[in-house]
Amino acid sequence: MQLKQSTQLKSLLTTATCALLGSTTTQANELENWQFDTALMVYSEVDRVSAAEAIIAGERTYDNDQVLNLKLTLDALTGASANGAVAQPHVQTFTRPSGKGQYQADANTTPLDDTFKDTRVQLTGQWTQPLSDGYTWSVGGNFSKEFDYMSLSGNTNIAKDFNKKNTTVSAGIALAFDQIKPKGGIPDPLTPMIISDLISGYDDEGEDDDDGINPSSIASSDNKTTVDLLFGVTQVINRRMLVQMNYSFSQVDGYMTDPYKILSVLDINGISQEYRYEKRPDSRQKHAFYLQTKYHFEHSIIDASYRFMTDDWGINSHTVDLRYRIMLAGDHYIEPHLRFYKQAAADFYQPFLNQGTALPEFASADYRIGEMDTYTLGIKYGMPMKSGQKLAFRVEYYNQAPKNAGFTQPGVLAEQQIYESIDAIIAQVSYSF
Amino acid sequence: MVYLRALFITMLLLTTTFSMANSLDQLEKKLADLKGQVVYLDFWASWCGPCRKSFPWMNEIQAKYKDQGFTVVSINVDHDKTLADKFLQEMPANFSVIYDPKGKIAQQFKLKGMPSSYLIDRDGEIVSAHVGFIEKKKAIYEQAIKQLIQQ
Amino acid sequence: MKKSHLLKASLVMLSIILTGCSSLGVEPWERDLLAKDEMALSSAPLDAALDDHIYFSKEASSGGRSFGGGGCGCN
Amino acid sequence: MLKKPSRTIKSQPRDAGFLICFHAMASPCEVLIDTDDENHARTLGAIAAHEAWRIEDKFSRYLSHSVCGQLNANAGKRCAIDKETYLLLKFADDCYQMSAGLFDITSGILRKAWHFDGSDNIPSSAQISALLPLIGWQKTTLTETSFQMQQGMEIDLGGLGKEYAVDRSLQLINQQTDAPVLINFGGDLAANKARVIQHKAQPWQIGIDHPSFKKQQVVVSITTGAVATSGDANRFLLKNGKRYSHILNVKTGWPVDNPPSAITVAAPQCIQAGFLATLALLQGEHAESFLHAQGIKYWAIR
Repeated sequence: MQLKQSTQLKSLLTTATCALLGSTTTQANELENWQFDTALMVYSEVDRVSAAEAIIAGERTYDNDQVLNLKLTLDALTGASANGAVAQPHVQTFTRPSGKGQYQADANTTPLDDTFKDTRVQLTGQWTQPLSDGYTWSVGGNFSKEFDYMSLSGNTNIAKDFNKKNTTVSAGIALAFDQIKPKGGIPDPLTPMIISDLISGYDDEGEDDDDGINPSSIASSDNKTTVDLLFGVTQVINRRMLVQMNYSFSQVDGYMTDPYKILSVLDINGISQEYRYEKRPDSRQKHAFYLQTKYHFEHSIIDASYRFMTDDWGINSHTVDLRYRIMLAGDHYIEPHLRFYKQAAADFYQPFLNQGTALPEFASADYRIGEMDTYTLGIKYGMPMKSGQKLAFRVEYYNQAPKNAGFTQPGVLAEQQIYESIDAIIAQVSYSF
Repeated sequence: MVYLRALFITMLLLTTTFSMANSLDQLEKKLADLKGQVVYLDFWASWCGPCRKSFPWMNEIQAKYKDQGFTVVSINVDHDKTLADKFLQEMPANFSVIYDPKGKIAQQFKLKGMPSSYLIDRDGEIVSAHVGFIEKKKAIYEQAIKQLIQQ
Repeated sequence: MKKSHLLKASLVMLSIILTGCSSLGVEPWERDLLAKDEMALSSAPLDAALDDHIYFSKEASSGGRSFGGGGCGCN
Repeated sequence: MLKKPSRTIKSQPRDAGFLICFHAMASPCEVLIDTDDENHARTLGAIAAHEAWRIEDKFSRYLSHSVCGQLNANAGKRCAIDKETYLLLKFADDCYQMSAGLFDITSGILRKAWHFDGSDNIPSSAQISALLPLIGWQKTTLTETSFQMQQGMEIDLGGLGKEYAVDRSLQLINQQTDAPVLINFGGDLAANKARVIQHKAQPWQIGIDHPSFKKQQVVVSITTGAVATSGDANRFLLKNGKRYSHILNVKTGWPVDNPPSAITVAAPQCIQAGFLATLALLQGEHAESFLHAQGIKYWAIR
């Protein structure tokens, strides 16, 4: 019978006593009440934008079934994105958003602005509280900050269960205030981008100056407000199936123009003469109808949703999302994912402006409000860990194919690809503990 | 042939009624055996979160008031008994469990939610019930039991 | 008094929906499958948040499921 | 069942503060609180008393409805346990491992053969070997929610319960006060900080009585930390001039040779001191050298 060595006995005894009396009892217990979900995602477009996003979310359930959710999101974005100008058979030169320095686009390529480097921090909190008679009340807030953007919002929601909790009706409202402070200021909409003839000392690739003021700037910042209303009904159909129907209305007022986006002004031969800053309306009303259902088969679950969105900018869109979770032995699962999205162009979308015609009231060549079809193909694999933690991996392929919404491409532009499709890969790891 | 078929149907009817009544019979027998005792009848399932929280407490009150003529009887309503057994491996019960996979007892009691608990006095009458298990109400639940025991 | 009519009408509508639904559903003890985490309507909220962020910054639609995306200057 | 002394709490002023007295776990218990506020002292004393009584009710093996009583009554079956019981049993498990099997809470069953009443009533080898199969912590299964031992086995947390109560009570009191406090449950004690007497920090001076035949007293001074005492006091057998200590070797079922009649050990927590004191006694005549080798502060009475 060998007794443990002296130092070992003492330290073993200390450890054992800590476990029993818990020198950090209260803290340990508090942490036990929290459930944490974390995720790390990388998004990468071929030759364009790359983004990384990390989320940590904590959920704590209190004795009376109140739930507190806190979430911290960090993301970083780098790379180049289309500035709105069309490709040309010659090299094009653009002024950087800061107004200082220039960058160029090669002949026959979609002009990309490579100044985008952004990081965002977002904090979200939500408190959910059951009230009497089947009512549940929830209130939350959100704060997000980028170097050129700030958003602040609050929401509240009330839900009531009927019919043995088989039917839930809910209504909610959210208010948001967003402020944009673009690099170089807010450019005067629809005015030409001033491109200095000076061969400046700034190099094409390098960082541009944060303090620069774009000569086209009319203000340093602008803002918008959003009011969202949401009404929903959730219905249990049977032991295996439930359905949710939502209607949401959104009213946005204020600055919705993208200060970094421009339009090419083309002559009748399709040659670009100048570039003008885009301009969007300062009000937008959106209606969205959302239907989701889940069905539990013996060893699999199907999750299907459809959304129809329409707004007074003339954008109509259809989204279909399908996930099919196949349960494997030992609580492992694989989940293929399919998503289709189709949108019509905004009324004021146009891929370029024509020289010699009157300027429209609003114009944007941002492909994101143009006509497009997209699809996503993905697969997720999830597995439990030894002591209850969960690990999951997800890989998705995203394809975006902008379409010509009926614009003829004059002269040399006929040869150019102005609706370039985007391919992206999304990879994600999630861990819950 | 006709005779055989009739026999077959009778057999079928007998077996189905027997298996359907099974869990109810078990409960009836259990409650008859416990006549004269205060019974805390609890409906639970492996998938029900608050049920998990109630188990340590039910073990505790069972131990505490056992000597004074008090028993906890639980009804498991899992469709699949193996899930209930898995739950019991993690969350052992020091009280008896009646399996009601078809929800026959649950139906009889017209449960309003899960878990549901009933207090039955020494005469076998249900005197109170509550739905859900809320940590903060433990003292209230216990008070009701204590009162009934002392009656 | 228009308002009260409207209110009445919507109440009637609601009750129709509710009675229509009352034949649907399950008993409280039959929620074994519905109680699973993976049967929650938002069973993977982080995946949904990440997806919303991507699609919000790449497409012109948002919202529907819950309060619309946003909180970023990506669109 | 033993008739319990009534559960009352008495308080009286004493040097720099108040002394609160009550009876728990078959021992006189004291809480010394250096404060001018008698109500505050009483509140703190009541916290200690209720914690001691709670632990006694929950873990005494003499009470059939206690956790121990239930586990013993249901030996052979898998029993549900709560978190606190798990933590205590886990600590007992750690003690078993650390002592290489010498410290074993299932050894109490040997009482069925040994009656340490001062007589010469030595059990036969057969009596003891009949009990040995029922001893052995390694035969039990402990999980976070359940405990199972073999039929016929028994556990006894008596060797840890009082010390645990001291630590727990001091912990609870510390959440309520900054005042210097000394807790003494039947000779197992712990203090949270030095007392201040005439603006000077002073250690607590404690005389520990050993009601052994030698009538010796150990005087211990501590500022913070705990001391616990283990000894055979009046519990021994004498036959043919040989003294049979009540310290039994679980492996053989027989008393260890020549242990000190009492050992007091100092440690940061009372439950550590209690375990070390018992473990030292189990070393028999090597008790002192064992503690010395481990670098542990102790007072031994031979």
